[in-house]
Amino acid sequence: MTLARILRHLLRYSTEFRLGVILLGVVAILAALSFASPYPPLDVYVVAPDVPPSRAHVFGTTSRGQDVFWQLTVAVRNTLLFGIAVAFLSRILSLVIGLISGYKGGWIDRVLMSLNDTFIIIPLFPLLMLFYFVMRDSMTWAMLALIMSFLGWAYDARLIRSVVMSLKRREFTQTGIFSGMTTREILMREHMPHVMPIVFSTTMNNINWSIGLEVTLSVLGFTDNNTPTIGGMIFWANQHSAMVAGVWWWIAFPVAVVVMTFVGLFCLALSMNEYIDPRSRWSRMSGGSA
Amino acid sequence: MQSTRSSFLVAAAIALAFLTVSGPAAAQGAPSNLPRNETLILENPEGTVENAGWFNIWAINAGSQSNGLQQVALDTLWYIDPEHGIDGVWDNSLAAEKPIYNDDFTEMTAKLRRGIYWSDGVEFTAADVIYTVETQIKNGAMRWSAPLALNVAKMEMPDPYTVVFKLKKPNSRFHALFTVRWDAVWIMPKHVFEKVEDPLKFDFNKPVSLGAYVLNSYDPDGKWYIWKLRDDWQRTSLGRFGKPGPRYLAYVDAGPPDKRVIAQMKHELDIIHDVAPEGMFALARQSKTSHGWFKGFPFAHPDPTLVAVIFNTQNELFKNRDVRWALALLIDIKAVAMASYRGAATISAIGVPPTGAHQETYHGPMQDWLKAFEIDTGKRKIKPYDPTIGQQIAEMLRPSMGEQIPTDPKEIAKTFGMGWWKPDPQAAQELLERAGFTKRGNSWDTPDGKSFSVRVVVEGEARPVMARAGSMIVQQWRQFGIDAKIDTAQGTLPTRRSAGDFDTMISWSVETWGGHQDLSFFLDSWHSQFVAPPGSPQPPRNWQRWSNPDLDRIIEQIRSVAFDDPKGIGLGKEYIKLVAREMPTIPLMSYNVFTAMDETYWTGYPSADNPYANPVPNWGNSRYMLVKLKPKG
Amino acid sequence: MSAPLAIRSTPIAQETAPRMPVVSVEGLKAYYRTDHFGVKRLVRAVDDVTFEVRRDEIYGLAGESGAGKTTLTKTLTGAVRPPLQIVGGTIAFSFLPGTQGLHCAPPPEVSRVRWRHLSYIMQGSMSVLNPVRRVRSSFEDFAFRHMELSRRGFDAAVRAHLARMQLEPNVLVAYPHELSGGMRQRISIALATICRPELIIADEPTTAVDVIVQKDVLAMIRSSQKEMGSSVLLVTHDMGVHAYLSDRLGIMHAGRLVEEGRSEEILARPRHPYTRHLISSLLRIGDDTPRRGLEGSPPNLADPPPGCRFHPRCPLAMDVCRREVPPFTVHGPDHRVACFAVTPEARP
Amino acid sequence: MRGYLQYFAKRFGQFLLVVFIGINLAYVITRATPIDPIEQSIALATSFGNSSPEAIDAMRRSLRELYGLTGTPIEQYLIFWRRVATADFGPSLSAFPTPVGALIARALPWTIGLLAVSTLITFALGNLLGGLAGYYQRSRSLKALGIIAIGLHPIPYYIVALVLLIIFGFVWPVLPISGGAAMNLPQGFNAAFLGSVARHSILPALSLILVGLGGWFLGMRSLVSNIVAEDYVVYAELAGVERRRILWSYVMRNALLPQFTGLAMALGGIFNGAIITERVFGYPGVGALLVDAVYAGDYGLVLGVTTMSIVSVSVGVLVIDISYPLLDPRVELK
Repeated sequence: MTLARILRHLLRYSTEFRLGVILLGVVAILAALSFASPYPPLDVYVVAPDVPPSRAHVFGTTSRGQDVFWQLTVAVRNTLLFGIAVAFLSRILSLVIGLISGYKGGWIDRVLMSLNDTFIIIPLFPLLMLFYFVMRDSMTWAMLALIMSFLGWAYDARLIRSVVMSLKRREFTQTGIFSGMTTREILMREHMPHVMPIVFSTTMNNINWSIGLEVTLSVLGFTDNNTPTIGGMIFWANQHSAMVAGVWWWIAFPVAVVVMTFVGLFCLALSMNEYIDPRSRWSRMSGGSA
Repeated sequence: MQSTRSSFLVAAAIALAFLTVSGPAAAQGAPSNLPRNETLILENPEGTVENAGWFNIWAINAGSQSNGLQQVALDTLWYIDPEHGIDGVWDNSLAAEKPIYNDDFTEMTAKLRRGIYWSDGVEFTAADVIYTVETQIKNGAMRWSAPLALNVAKMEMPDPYTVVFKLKKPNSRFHALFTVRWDAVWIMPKHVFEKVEDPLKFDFNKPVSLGAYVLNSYDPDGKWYIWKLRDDWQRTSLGRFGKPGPRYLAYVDAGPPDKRVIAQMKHELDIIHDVAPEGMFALARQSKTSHGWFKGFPFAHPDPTLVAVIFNTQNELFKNRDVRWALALLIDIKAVAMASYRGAATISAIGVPPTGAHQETYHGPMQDWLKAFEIDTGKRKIKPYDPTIGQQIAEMLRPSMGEQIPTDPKEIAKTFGMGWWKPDPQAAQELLERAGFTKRGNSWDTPDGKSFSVRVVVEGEARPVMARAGSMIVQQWRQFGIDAKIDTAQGTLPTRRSAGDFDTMISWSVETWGGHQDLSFFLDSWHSQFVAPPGSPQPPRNWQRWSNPDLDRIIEQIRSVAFDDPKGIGLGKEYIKLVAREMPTIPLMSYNVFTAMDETYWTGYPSADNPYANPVPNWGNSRYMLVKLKPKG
Repeated sequence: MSAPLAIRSTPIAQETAPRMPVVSVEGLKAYYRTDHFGVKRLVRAVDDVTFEVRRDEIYGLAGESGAGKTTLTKTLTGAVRPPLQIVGGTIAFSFLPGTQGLHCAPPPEVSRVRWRHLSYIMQGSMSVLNPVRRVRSSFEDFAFRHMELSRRGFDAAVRAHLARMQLEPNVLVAYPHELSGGMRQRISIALATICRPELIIADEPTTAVDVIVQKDVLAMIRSSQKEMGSSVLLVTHDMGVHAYLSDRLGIMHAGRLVEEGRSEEILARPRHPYTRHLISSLLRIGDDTPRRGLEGSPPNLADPPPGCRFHPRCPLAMDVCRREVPPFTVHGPDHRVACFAVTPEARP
Repeated sequence: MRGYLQYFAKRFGQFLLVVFIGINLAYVITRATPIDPIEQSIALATSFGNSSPEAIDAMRRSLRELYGLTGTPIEQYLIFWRRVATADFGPSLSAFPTPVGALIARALPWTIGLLAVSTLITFALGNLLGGLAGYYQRSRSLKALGIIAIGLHPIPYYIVALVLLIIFGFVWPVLPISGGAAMNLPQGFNAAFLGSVARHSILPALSLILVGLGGWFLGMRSLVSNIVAEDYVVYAELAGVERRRILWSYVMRNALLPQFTGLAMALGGIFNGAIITERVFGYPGVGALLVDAVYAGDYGLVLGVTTMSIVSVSVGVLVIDISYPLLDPRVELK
């Protein structure tokens, strides 16, 4: 079953998946709209400040004289791009390590996995904060993405490994070996199709993870705020005491959108897991021992 | 399903537990067990004090300073009020009279008050003063060791109430060391410290107090300190002004701005040190009892501190005056005032803060010179000064703020400042071109053909208004075609500032006494003798690392005239004219602090109408407000 | 019978005649309705099956895997969870009067009956013991509430029972993973028999164990059955096992019963072609290597072939077989066959 | 028993590796920090007051030797490891001469208390409800809980904390939003203080719990929905073992094992949460301490806190790992 077909099925039959697609769809549309934004994203005092949501400004305006809606579109775009970048890079790491250690086993596996567990266990937030203070203004959006993907591969590598381990015992692997395929071929031709779904769901979770950290870091002012992101918006809102000043729309809408994103991504991951976990499927098929 | 039900019982139980402990609203602000109407709760902007149990202020940064220690427990010879003072700007505190210098300023005599006692009943005498100086000279790494060691040759004590300082070299400002402007050399209790073998490792807990209050209790986690009025408060220097109102003072970590506002709305925080303008507005809107230094807009107290765009004049690009001026002419101060303070800024075109006595002394008298002032763009001469900008800001705000905005021009000048340079992109372009810069398409190239990019360093969260001013200026430069970027330094600012690791920076290199016209407080450190070579750390406060022979001449002359000598004003004006021509920093506005005071329990706070003291609660000078505070009703 | 066990057969058992059935199944239909991500399927796992298990007999149910044996046992034991559904038919237990089977009996009844009157030896008994509990607690969980005994009394009873089963008492303190497969199997049999139930359903009790163990496991079932006079429904594809144990034998194919009769009768003179195939493939007890001879595999029950479900593989298939479902015809006492090809007269 | 020893040895080795890598990472990064503690101190000492330039230079010289920022990198590295070994991180630079150890010791109880309580509640509640939801799959209320869990689980700590802050600090101000206890209460085991501590810890704990709950809930739910299909559960049901017994001793008990190892994996993340939460709620724990230390460029303190957190998190993991066999008798064979 190819990933595409799986997705089609999920879309048709899984409520979570549909919900996720809808939520993310909205978010994606927002992000896309950013290209139509009438205001340069970094400029302040381009509109009247502190205007509550109205026909002119759907989500109101900030105390910095920015239109929340248009600011949000750019912020969402950057935040999503960030998450995707991190996910993509860390995917490469976790795939390579997961496949190799899962398939090779032996001491390679042991070494890789203990390294892996180390990265899972170490509390990353202190490290990230240190990184920020080392990098200062060279801690750009891209730099942060790089660092986070370097830190964020471990958990998923473990998952992928476990999948491969189970695949190894299936006979097609054996036949593959007998028919003299190389490790690479077996991994690519035989295992990839089975690994893809889990990669998909871990990607969703990983995007969540990285966006979560990005938001947190930038809200605390630990990132380069020349790139507007959702965290950055909330950061500026706090800087202007938006909460107590009653400019609730400046915090409410970014939070709402970011929550939509999180829940959306998570739903996708969840439904995919439901789908690929053979046992849960099996137990659906025949509620009990068949 | 039984089990489900039971599980919900569990959940419910936990929820219940939460609510029971939650009980009535009680944030940290309210000391549960002190008479609230006898307690004044102030914010200590230091936040949480990690080393809470350390009170030895003479060891550098070992513990807290503004947790009440320097405000109400310590004392020294003189105070200069940044405002007008209770009876005059100058106050003889532990000293009985002003400092007495000999003709060549190589000797200073201080006469001390009698009948001042430490909180443990020991009398304060010249011996304490001498011990303070000797101990710090002896131990190199104490807070004031260096300046004392550099100045003091020897001391004499003709009688227990007189100290004679023999100086190593002439210094007409030696007394400044013992004159409180925020802080000064605090006097040590000889009878306590002489018993400890290493004064650097001594925590001085619990502190013996020379001020009107003694430590009552403190939080080992460093979030609050509570001080209690001494029964023998008459035997302290503050006693001259009558009994202080509050019996208890609580200096607390009030958390981030939002929480401070919330706390004061709940009347659990009487004095907020500073909040974002919006916070102040919210308070003014929602809490009838809260007000700022100005009863209405712009609320904030202008500190005698001049916020400016500081160039790193050792950076090739900014060595050229034309470039500095060009960048100045690209700033629309009105927009900056809006962006940073929402208009609640007091602007200044010249190199002294528009606060305290300075507007009468400097800004006012120099208006005519400024109006006439010309700069040559190479193509033409222009008069950059626009005296009406303060006025314009007022008009701009009037629609939204209504009658809060004064109409009397004098009031407007006091509130929003007088004039500033009017934006003139044309002139800027001419100046840049004369400096060898070239405009390609929409962006500028430096003389050596690189794209003209300027990083503007701001501290960030710690000083939000400056961060905002910075981002507005960046925007204005960007729109002119300069590749300008904001650079938030957060905690690294002090290091980068002294290392000269910046192109431009929003900070301050001008601080004055405020109440007194003498400028030596900051100006002396601008002398070229102190400018560090690129790369090596620059001592405060000449962060712009700017040196100029004319400036050196002015500084040397100031050193040779007495503190109160009116000649000082003339020299001050010369300095102002010089920096106006040279523009080593672009002065923007005074550092206005949104100190919010709540009158639910206390009245009689200092204010623009009754400017007898500085309400900003981390200043040593803020102690004077205590004697004027009266319990409400 | 000098066993310390307090349990004697219940009043119901008392007044019923010796030959009266312990359970009689009437036209039972049990289907799977699955819908996984849109793939809708209706599997006719058990389709119109009728038979009875009499008192004090071992009734064998034979047929290759996928014939619906397991589903049948599930319905009998009341393990009917979606997607499995009882579409029609009745199951009458002697000890559970007035109900149509466990799946529709009131819960208190069900828990009264289970293990006390009806116990179960599950397929793959390797994994039927909770891996993180000691064997003793399994015995307590399963049997304690049924035998009105003090903890100590119960303990003694369990030990006595184990002894009768030639099991060391120290298995009680072991964890399942510490025991060999055969050991676990025998323990599960001990577990199934400790309450001396009227009916024991044994589903492939010997598939997962090696030949040696098989032998004494079978012996064990036989002896405890004889000793307790209870009935056993023995479900396995292994004709050898049936030859060794079963009194009567029912052959299932593709969800239907195709032949039924005394074991020796059927083993000696199988009528239904499918039965013949099974027998011919019988080599010796314990051997369950893939059968040769008959090609093709059991039909897909999602859409079974019309008429006789065996006809695609049947050497004797005729037109009628493709159209109609063959009815049972009687071939001497207790012997019935559902096939058009074999008539009572026809003697091969 | 030998099996157990091997198992233990493996776990312990992993523990050492984690600590080693983690601490080195921290050390390297910290060393690269641009902040110069000397300048930081001087800036603090002179930011407001009067001070003459020559004086500053003198101050700079004396501070440098006072702080002992001397020696080659290698020397410093070795010194550092000796300090880790002896758990003595020398004096804090931002609170000189107070030892870093003292500062951490002051903050640690708060964080540990907060974490222990919230983690316990989260783990217990999440697994309880999740297990029930997996067992009684038809229960409406539990389905609803599942949806809530899905909604809350992916949201980062900061957002949840912020929302709680807004709700309980501002919209409906019934709970203290900052500090660890009310003012002017002597610390100690007296009802007033403990009560106040409890009250102040509600919001921080709640934010940790709300975020954490979902993960355990969902994990446990799917685990249980698999385990109910296991032979030994089905068999027990067919044997008519009481549902309660099946639920607790068969389903929950067995599903809990993987969750327990999951807890070990999660500790690091939970600690991150604590840092953020402490910062949002001004809670006097190590998280807040760390942030302050980083701002102040206090090498000693930053290293101390980071090392301490890495070590204690790994210890937590180790404890879970080595106590695991007590729960799962099979582990010795692994």
